[in-house]
Amino acid sequence: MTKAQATPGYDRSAKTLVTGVIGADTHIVGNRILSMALEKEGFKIVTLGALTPADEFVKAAIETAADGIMVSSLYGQGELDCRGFRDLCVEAGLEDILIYVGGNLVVGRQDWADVERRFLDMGFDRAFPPGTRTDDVVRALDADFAERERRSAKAS
Amino acid sequence: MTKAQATPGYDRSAKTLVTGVIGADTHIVGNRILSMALEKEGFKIVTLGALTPADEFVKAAIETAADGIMVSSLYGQGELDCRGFRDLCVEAGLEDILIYVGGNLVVGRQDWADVERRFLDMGFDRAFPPGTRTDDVVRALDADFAERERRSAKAS
Amino acid sequence: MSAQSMSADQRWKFSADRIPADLFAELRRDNLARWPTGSEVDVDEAAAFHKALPRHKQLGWVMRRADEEGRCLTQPRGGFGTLELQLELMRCLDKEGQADIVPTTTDSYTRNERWAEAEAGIEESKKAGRSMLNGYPMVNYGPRTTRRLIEAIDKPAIVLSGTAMPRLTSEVGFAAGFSGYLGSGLAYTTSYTKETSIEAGIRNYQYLDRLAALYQEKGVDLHRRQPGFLTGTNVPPCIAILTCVIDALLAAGQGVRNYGLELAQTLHLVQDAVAIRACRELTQEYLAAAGYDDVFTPVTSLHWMGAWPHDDAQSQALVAYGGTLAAVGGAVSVTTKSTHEAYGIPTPQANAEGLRTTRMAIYLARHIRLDTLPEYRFELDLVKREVRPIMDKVLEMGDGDVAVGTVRACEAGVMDIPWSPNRHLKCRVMPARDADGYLRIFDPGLMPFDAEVLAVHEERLRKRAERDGVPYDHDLAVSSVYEISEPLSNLIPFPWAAE
Amino acid sequence: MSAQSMSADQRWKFSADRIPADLFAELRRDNLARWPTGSEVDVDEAAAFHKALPRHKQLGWVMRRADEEGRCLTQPRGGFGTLELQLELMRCLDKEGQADIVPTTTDSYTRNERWAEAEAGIEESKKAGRSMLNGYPMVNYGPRTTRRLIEAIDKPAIVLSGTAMPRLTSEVGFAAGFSGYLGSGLAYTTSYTKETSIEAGIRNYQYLDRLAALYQEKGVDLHRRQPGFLTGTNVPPCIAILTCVIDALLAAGQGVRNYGLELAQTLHLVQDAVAIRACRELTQEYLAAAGYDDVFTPVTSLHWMGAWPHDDAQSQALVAYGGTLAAVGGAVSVTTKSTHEAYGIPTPQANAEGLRTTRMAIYLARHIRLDTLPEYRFELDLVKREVRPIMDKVLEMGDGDVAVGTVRACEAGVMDIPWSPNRHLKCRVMPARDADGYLRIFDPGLMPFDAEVLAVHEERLRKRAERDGVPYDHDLAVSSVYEISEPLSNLIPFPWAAE
Ligand code: B12
Ligand code: B12
Repeated sequence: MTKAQATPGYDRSAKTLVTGVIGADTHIVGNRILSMALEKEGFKIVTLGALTPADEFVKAAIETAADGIMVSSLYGQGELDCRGFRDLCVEAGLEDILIYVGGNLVVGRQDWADVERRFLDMGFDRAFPPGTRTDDVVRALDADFAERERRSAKAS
Repeated sequence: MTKAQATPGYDRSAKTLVTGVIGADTHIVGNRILSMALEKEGFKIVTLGALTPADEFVKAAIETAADGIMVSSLYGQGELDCRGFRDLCVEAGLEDILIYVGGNLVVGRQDWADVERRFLDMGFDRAFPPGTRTDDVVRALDADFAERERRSAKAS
Repeated sequence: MSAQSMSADQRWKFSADRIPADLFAELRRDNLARWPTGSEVDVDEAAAFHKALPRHKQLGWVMRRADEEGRCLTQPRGGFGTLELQLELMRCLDKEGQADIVPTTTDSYTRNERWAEAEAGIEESKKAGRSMLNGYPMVNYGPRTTRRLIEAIDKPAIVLSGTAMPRLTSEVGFAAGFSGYLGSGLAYTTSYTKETSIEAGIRNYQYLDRLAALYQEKGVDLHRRQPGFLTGTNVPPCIAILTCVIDALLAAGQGVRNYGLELAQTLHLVQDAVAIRACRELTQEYLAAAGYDDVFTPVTSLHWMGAWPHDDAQSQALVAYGGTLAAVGGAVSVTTKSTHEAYGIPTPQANAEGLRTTRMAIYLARHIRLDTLPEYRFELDLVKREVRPIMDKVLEMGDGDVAVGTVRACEAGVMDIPWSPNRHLKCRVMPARDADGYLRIFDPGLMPFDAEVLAVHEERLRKRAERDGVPYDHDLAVSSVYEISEPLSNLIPFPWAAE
Repeated sequence: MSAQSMSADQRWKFSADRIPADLFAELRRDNLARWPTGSEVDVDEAAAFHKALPRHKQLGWVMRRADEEGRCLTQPRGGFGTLELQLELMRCLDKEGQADIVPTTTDSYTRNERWAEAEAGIEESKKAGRSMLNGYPMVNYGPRTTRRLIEAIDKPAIVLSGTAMPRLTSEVGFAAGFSGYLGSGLAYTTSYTKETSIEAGIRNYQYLDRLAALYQEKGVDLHRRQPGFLTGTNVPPCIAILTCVIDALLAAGQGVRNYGLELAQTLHLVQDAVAIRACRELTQEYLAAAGYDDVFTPVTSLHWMGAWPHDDAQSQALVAYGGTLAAVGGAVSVTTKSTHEAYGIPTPQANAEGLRTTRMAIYLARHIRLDTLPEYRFELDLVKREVRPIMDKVLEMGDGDVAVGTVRACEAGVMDIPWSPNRHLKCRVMPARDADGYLRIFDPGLMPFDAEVLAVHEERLRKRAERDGVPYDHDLAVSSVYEISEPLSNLIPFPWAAE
């Protein structure tokens, strides 16, 4: 495994991420490994584990003033479970929270570009295909958080 | 293996068939098994073996007053080797001789309907795909010889 | 739920004992009332239907016969969200796949008894023209409609429903004519639930086992089966076998006499062969000790249950080897996967191909047996030494009652399962692959393994850490989760390439 | 051909002795004059080119290193009719297939020294936009152009040219930078020719081996290799091993020191593992007896060489098992096939997939060894008892000269090969598969096997005839030719289906 960048250009330890597996999905292994890896890389992690309803993600994010939500869905019903997830966040006042989704998001082997578009249309900031390694996730978080810092620095 | 028809409606022992593998092709196994099977079913068989040039088939057919020629080609270069085979027969005065070709007739995995058409266009009476079993060959010979007997009975 | 139902459940004292007939009748009435299709269930009518099926469509008979004849049957998994898609799938698996046993996997809403959501999923699937559910919503369709699946095939059929809540699905499945049913109290509760207690899960499967026994009383030899794969993630044979023994004892307690044991492949030819034999022997050993000498316990081997590679060619090797391992190990059946495994639920065609590849692999290896290999004998002895102290402790903790003992052992970490989502387990045991390709225990958690046995595991794992030049730590376990899914260029690169 | 050439050939007395340097120089001059590209060959320049290659592109070094490190390398076959297609193929096999050794198969005209026809085939292929030749016409392109193939890949390359007439192709191949060359006098003459005498075939390969030795003198450790597959049709290990021993003795006589031995898989896990070990041990035994103690003889295992099934899924199992068998047997390399085998020459992509499936299978089985299995030890002893009496007789018939002895033994039927097209063999020996999946000898023809040994073969084959309910006759052999290519519905049907 290649190490993720060491100096991301922002303070990882100031970022809180909520992780969990959405819906009636019990696939915990990848989510747990991801949580462990993100923690090791310096993020604050709030783990909700398997079988987590969408609203519990949002509740936990509010309670912990989280900066991002990492939604796993492996079992194929993610397309049903994730509908309206961004709306839930917005309704709860989390307009700007970073939301990622990853795993085996749909039923069967479908064209990834197509699947990705569907999930971005649902309001996820990024969607990750099956087989994604934790380093790539860290790199994406670094890019997005650094970009946000720059933007808010400019804005202020 | 299902047995070929027992009473073909003509006398198999009156039919002589020349068998061989055309060109620089050494694949003898299938041709030998085919020859053995045809012999067992009652045909007279003249075996030329592997590595047989096209003109040797024709020569043997004339010498033995054969009723048919069974050309095997497995190694992929059959398309080159079999060009003009019917013409050779015609030139030698064997206008009506039955000629079959079988094996892996072309290089690579190609659409069989397409391959078959190419070999029929070359003047073969029938072409057989890879995996052909001897019973199917006997059935085809029976059909063709019986049909010829009927035709010549009508003609006379 | 009515007050009546609460009280039948409440009056049912938790133990390994057989549920009394009258109490069971009450439990069934309450259960069947939970969804409209429950009213279609009529056990007598269903038993008559089963008995009218030709023997080769009755999985109980087929498993016994395969075992007698030394065969290794093939079975895929598979379920789609509508009856039409499911019919097509099962016909394809039967004909194109030449499956000996045809499955119906239920969707995850059904497994969680969220039938209203499943109903919506059916509608969505019909609209979308593709399956939006990851399985067949059996309860929603109900037994009468579902029977069309049984009629569409010429093989026995099995319900696959990974859940701790099988009460209604099993009623519907058996009534529809399914003669096999996969699932068990300890295994599925620990693999498929987060909050459900081990007690609740065991109870639910006691219900199902008691139901199977009811059919048995009526002369129908249904095949119940235990899913030894658990979390599918590097579960070492000893832990899978412990689960098999426990769940088999629980099932036997309810009167089940035809009980299959599943084992996920470790992908080690010797370890898997040993595991298959040890599983059956140990289960019979503990059944006999508990006074059951007539339970038929054939072993089913499962294609690799961990993460698969994202390369069809690599996956083909896993599929084929899955047949080899099952055949060499003498499994009575093998449950197959396909080259689509890493991506998503396979198409019927990919599924059928996986079956045929496996079948050919079985044909090729059907004569091979390794029982006389010294390494085999060493491992057979080792795995028995792993299982017995823990199993004995489980029974001891329940004062001889395996149901009670299991709950207590899980709480205490005496019985533990790696990578489980369930909160009622310690989930501290941690497996990893050793230098010779065996799955070993890196961290036993609180499981009371023999010190000598653990020393063997540690020695082998240290050998691997040394060979790989990595520290002897928890990462051995994490990298073992990824291992089989790694691209070949990581697994065996051309060794001497230019820099 | 000039009178001069006739006379060099005539002055070359047939024996196992090394060709004297001056005579060999004359032979070479005559040989290179047979086609224009021969003039491009310059051994000193070529030797310098070889030595300048990185070690990992030199097959001699790579085979030695793989053997030391206990690796099993992968190699496909493959050749197309034009340079452009061949470049693309080799790049694909190197990169997409992750082949450790990259091949160039020549076309059948080239193999039969019909270079004019090959020239026409190149033109036809260019016109048709697809390959009309079944391989790469190496002599027509010549060494200079062909060197582009070597430069296009980052692996060692081997020439595959199934022929009894390799003189010019080997000159061109080595000069182009190929560091491996497959083929041998006894094996290829009996598998690829009808009229060619065994003597002529042996001579031609003595030339090639002497050429390899010339490079060795110049410090280039080329890998020569013997193709033990023969007719690819159920060749039992003893016969393949006999051929390996004979051809290895002939090569050693010419000065070859890096000589691979190939063995076609029987598809029996134990028989193949035994064969791989026995082949190397017996070859070393006879080499040592002949005074050669420094010949490196790694064994290569070949994916099933008989007829393949017409179903990709079934073929996948053969491909994967091919990797398993090679790894378990401890072969130093494995030569792969693809799911297209039954149909025709595979596409580069199908070929690459076959390589990756095999590679994964090797990874999975790399730890497995069966040497301590009693069945293995029985078979190892048996195969040695099969080989020794015949090999000793061959040497005796030549009064110690293996070249002469081989020719006489073939004439007499003492050395025999099943299903050969060659007229200088008796071709009476006839193999068949037994009840346990071993290839056995149904009819020994005139081969002087021990009576006790033959009794074992007969007993096993009678067991099969009994099991299958067929007579104990020649059809056992014919049905064994078809067996592996049969559809699954013939091999293992669902056993209890409705009528
Ligand atoms: C192990 C496994 C199981 C185990 C799960 C054990 C557990 N408690 O976790 C068991 C056996 C219990 C199981 C059950 C089921 N499974 Co399952 N399972 C797998 C399998 C083989 C491996 C998953 C895994 O652990 N991978 C290893 C980890 C490390 O990788 P990962 O999970 O992909 O996570 C990584 C990345 O995806 C990424 N990632 C994950 N989440 C997120 C989130 C974000 C935000 C980001 C950025 C990245 C990210 O990072 C992780 C670390 O690298 C996969 C197939 C495969 N991949 O080979 C099927 C698979 C996921 N399962 C599948 C199915 C259908 C099921 C069942 C419904 C079916 C059944 N027949 O029983 C049930 C589900 C029940 C339920 N209610 O959820 C399907 C999903 C189908 C689809 N999407 O079309 C798959 C793809 C298999 C298949 N082809 O059919 N399964
Ligand atoms: C065994 C074999 C060999 C053996 C042959 C031994 C021998 N002396 O016979 C060996 C190893 C020597 C060999 C060599 C080569 N082979 Co080869 N070989 C095969 C293989 C694996 C099986 C053939 C066989 O014996 N089948 C069993 C018999 C019973 O079946 P059959 O031959 O098909 O015959 C039956 C039917 O086709 C039919 N039939 C046959 N002839 C006829 C004729 C008529 C008129 C009719 C009606 C029916 C009919 O009836 C027969 C009985 O049922 C096939 C692939 C396969 N099929 O799996 C490749 C194959 C034929 N070989 C092939 C090639 C390329 C070669 C080589 C050029 C390559 C090489 N790399 O060395 C050389 C050829 C050299 C040469 N000059 O000919 C290719 C042909 C490619 C193509 N057409 O595109 C194949 C398809 C493999 C592949 N996919 O690459 N081969």
